[in-house]
Amino acid sequence: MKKILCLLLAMTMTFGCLTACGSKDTSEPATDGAATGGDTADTGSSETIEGAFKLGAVGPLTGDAAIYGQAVVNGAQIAVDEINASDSTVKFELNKQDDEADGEKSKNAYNNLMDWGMQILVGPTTSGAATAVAAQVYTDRTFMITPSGSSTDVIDGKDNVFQVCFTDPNQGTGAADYIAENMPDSKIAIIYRNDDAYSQGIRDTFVEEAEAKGLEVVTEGTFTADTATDFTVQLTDAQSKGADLLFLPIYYQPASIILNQANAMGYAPTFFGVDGMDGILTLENFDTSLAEGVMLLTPFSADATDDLTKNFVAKYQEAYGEVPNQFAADAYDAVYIVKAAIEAAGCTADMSTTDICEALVAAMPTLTYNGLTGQNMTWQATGEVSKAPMAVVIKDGVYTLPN
Amino acid sequence: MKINLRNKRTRTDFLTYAGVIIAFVVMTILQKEGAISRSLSGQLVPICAYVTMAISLNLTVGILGELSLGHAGFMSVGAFSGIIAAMSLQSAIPSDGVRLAVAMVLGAFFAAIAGFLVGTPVLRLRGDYLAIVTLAFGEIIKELVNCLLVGYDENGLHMMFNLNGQKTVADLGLTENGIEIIKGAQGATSTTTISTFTAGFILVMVTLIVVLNLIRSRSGRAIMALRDNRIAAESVGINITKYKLMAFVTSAALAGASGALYGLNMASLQATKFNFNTSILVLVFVVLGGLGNIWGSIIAATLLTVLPEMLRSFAEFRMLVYAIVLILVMLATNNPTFKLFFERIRTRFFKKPAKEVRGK
Amino acid sequence: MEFLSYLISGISLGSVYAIIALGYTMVYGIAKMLNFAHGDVIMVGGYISFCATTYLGLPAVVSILLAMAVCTVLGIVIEGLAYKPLRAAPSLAVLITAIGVSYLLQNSALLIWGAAAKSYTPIISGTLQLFGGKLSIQYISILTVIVCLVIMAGLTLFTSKSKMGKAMRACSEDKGAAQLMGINVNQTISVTFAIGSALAAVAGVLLCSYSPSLMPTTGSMPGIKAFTAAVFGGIGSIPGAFLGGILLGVIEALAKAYISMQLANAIVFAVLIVVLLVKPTGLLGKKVMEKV
Amino acid sequence: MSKLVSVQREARIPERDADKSPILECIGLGIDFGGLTAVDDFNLTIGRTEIAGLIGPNGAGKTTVFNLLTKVYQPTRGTVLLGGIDTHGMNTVQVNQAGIARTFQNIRLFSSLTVEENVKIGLHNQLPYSMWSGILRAPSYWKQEKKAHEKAMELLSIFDMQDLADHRAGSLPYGAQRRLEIVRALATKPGILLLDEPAAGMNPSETAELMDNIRKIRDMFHIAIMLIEHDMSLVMGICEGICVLNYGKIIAKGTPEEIQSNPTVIEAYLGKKKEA
Repeated sequence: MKKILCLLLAMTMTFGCLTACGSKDTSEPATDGAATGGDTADTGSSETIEGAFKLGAVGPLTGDAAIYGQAVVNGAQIAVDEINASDSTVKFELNKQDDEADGEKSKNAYNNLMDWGMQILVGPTTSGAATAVAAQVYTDRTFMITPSGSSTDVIDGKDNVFQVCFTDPNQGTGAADYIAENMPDSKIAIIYRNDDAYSQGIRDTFVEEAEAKGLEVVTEGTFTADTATDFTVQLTDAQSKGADLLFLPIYYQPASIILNQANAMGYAPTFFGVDGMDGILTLENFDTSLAEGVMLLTPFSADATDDLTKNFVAKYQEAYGEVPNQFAADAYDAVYIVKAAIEAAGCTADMSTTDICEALVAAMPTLTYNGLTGQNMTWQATGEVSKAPMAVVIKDGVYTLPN
Repeated sequence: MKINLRNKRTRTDFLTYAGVIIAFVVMTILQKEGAISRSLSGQLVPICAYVTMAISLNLTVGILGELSLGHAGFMSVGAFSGIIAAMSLQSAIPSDGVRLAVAMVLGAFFAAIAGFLVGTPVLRLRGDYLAIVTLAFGEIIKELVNCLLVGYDENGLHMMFNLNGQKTVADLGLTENGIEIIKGAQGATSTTTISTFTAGFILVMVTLIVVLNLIRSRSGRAIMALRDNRIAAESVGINITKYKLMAFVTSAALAGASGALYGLNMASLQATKFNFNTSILVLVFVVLGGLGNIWGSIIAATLLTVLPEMLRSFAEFRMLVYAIVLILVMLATNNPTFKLFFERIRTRFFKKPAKEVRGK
Repeated sequence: MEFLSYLISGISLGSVYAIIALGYTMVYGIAKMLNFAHGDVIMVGGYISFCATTYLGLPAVVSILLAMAVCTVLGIVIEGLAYKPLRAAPSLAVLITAIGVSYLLQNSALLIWGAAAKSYTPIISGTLQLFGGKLSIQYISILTVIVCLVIMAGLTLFTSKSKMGKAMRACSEDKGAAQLMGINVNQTISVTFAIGSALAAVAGVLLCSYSPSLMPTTGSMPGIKAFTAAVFGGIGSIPGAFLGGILLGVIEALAKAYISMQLANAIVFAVLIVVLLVKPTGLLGKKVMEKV
Repeated sequence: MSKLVSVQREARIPERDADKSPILECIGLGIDFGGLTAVDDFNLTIGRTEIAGLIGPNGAGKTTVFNLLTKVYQPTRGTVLLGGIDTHGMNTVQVNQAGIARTFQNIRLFSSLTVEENVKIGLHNQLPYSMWSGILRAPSYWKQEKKAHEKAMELLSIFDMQDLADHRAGSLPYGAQRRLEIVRALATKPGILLLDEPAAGMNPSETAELMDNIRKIRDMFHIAIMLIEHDMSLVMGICEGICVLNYGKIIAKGTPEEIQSNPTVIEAYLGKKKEA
């Protein structure tokens, strides 16, 4: 009994203490965008709008994968703020929840949002978590659109789950096709993360397609979250096998280490990444000369000169002090896609979650959407997006179209 | 067989059972009435799984007195073997409940085998060295499951070990009706979720019966004797290895059953879920609940599973608050000054000085 | 020649493990606690050095000194607030508190520096080319090994010659007896933490120079690996930590190169288990006999 | 071989069993720790119901002898016969089952368990029900546990400790802890009981009571008792044979009277103590 008493007392104490700290923090001007972004957003105007759709966003805001989750909720927040400030009849109220990129926590976050009265889910961010939630969403009949849950498992057999990003196989074949077309004689080495669904998924289809196209894969190197600090063995292996193209179906954070260590070894193949590589140029203090000549397939480029991208990047930088990556763009698009679907289906905010879901599911395949991450995006009834992947090459620290 | 409630231990056991049953009945009624939030009702099965984990780890850490930092490894073995069993028996056993039971038994069985394989050599080590080896074991299990490809079709179970990363599920050669159960790093992503709160409750009760009855039997006494004084235990003829192994394997088996329950509650599950952090999480339940204190484990596991959810209003400060709560609770329960402080509050408000047999 | 390259990779990585393990083993030897927050102090050291060079434009050496100073203070504060009150508590309570401190540091870093990874500029870059470029050794690896050896020699000298070092050894043998001999045990343990944390800062800088990416969770996995290395070499033993770290790195690199990259970590841990079964107190650990 | 087993003494206690063969025989027992010889050439024979004393200055190797007999240390050389059976290759558990029980110099109780549980752990090997019977609470569990309870109470009654049965062993006063250790050792049904300084920390009246109890135990259970003790009044009072150890070697053996008058012993040990 005594222990429980202590526990409760300690809890009360901390709660009191932290609420005090928390309120002090918010009253001060934000010094670090990323840190206080959530707070300022919470007190933003989006909460009190009458007749707004209740939108939930889920992603890892803490832990290893916080980079991606924070980008997603920030991107969604910008879209929501924009929409609410516009004269659109569709308004949103956004609630952002942390899932630590964990299936169990993600389901908790989803249930928490359902308690809040969420009508549409934008999320979860990571494939594993998205798959876990998707099954629940399917039985509950809630409309779900994941910005970045790219595994086919997320949408498989679930008619009310849609993706904004490419599916993993799509990226794998896309990359192999591109290489086959433009650099057919390359000796390819692959380094991928084999405890990550995203990375492994792309690698599997890449290898399959590469074989079909007659590409030569000379070696493959793998790593896990636990061995992601040192790539010299994989690089030495690739170098000694004479690989001149290094395919990296991984996220930009480990990729930046690979670029650094390859550079230190004096190994300079062509690096070829997929959408996870996007963001490498925005990495704080990253020596962009290391990324010179890196090619990647990405649906989004923060350096694009169209108005939509420029506007988004400017707003994001102002609010969060960082250049947005593809995750933020996907989430931004996701909110606008939801808006477009709502308008197409003629939903109103007083409809029930399941009614909205059925209406949106019917409306999605009829949509054509132009956004940050692609032109003329359309959806199949399965939930898969069809958009053209864009290959870019990094030159002088910016994305340019390859010649 | 009359229950002697005057015996303090029997009374505690009885109250533990009663508490769990009452909690189950109350939650079930509330759930039927729709009086509890989705957030809480969604956590009921994980809570049952964690409670089982905490009780079973308490058997190793609290009762046997050996620090284990790899308990999640056994949960992993149980979870994935349970998933394989449940998925491949879908047509053979149409009833979800029976299939879940079979999956949990198999999960327990395979985890017990893992426990035996690990325990036999490892239990010869002591203290922190044993702890690091259990940690190592947990990591090894994680990596092995990451390389596992399993599918099922009418020709039976297909299993493959992806040692060099070159193989995919396609290499399993499944027929068209085949189901991909575990896809290496992608994990189990097409699991049909069949776990229920009732099943979780039954598992917790079975765990309680196994652990409490074990503790109150000659085997349990032998295990506690090892913890209190290994040399004296040997001198009165207690076979150290046998009883260490008994506790360790039982603990692993229960963790396996808990893993099967947990795994069959998740549509998507990756081996990385059962990493060092999960082992530590369960260890925190055990230490906070009190070493050797079974009902303490139950309450700590429940509270600490719900706590992060209750902290959602703190947004990104959530895990920071969790960390601070954890430290403060450890200080509050273990520091003499704090203890005295709480004792005083207690005597002031409850006017009843603490009655405890104090050792020297 | 490839084998040599792999071996060099292994030694380079191993030296990073070794330098972290030195801090671990020192704190364990004296305070007899597994300080799971050690890895996160490393992360803090990395961030401080990063901020000093990137935002304040300070030279690398100054940034290291600054990181050491901040980490030393941090170490003393953590020890004083979280561990000292638990001196008499069971070791598991201290372990859990250390884990709490680890979460606290990680999440504070997340709030202060944000979730996005930061790219660390190595304190020295470049490669030593041998055999006409067939074999290359990064200067940072050479530096790490040298720093490691210097620290090891320094610590050995310190614990055997200086008054404080002798006090530390006394505390590690028997705290009660040390107290009776007039040694201020609390102060000695605080000093140990201070030294351990300063070492963590150095380790942070070297880790980030070797693997130049900084995130709030940067320290946790190397921390666990280094802990493994410390146990491997015999926890509490200073040369053991060095040996354990290097061996761990070499085994990891060779396992990756010749057995399976997938299972490199599993192989490292399997070797650890085998070593402990053969030598239950690690390679250079002291065998303690229980008095009956 | 020494004549510590004084077969003649048997006659003094006529109610003893007729088996005159020795319970314990040590032949050339010795152990080295590294280069250091802790015990060497230890020869000793103890009769079925004899009370024997092992004395010597601090550090003479007395406890080491006990540790050798109970296989806490495996002897480097020599043989220990227990009831005529060679204990070579046995471990602590096996020699206990073969009939040696002991207490410890620094008390080693299962201090978080109750007094009754401590005794029941001593009875462990006499309760033949399996783990599963225990978990499922099969009839054998109830039957055996009832028996264990009765037996434990009976054993505790030797020292009048029945009332303490539900107390935590660690919370008992020092003397009671020592007595509990003896009860626990007796519970394993030994043929010979080794007591390591049973009177340490006891006052004279407690010591006197202990002497009575040791005799009582011998007579009740018909076992041999070997004890290490510094309290000479106790040793001389109850031991029928005494063995004196110094620097790991036996320097004298014999009856209390012989030991008291042995010049070597007086010189090495007793001479100084006797004045006190």
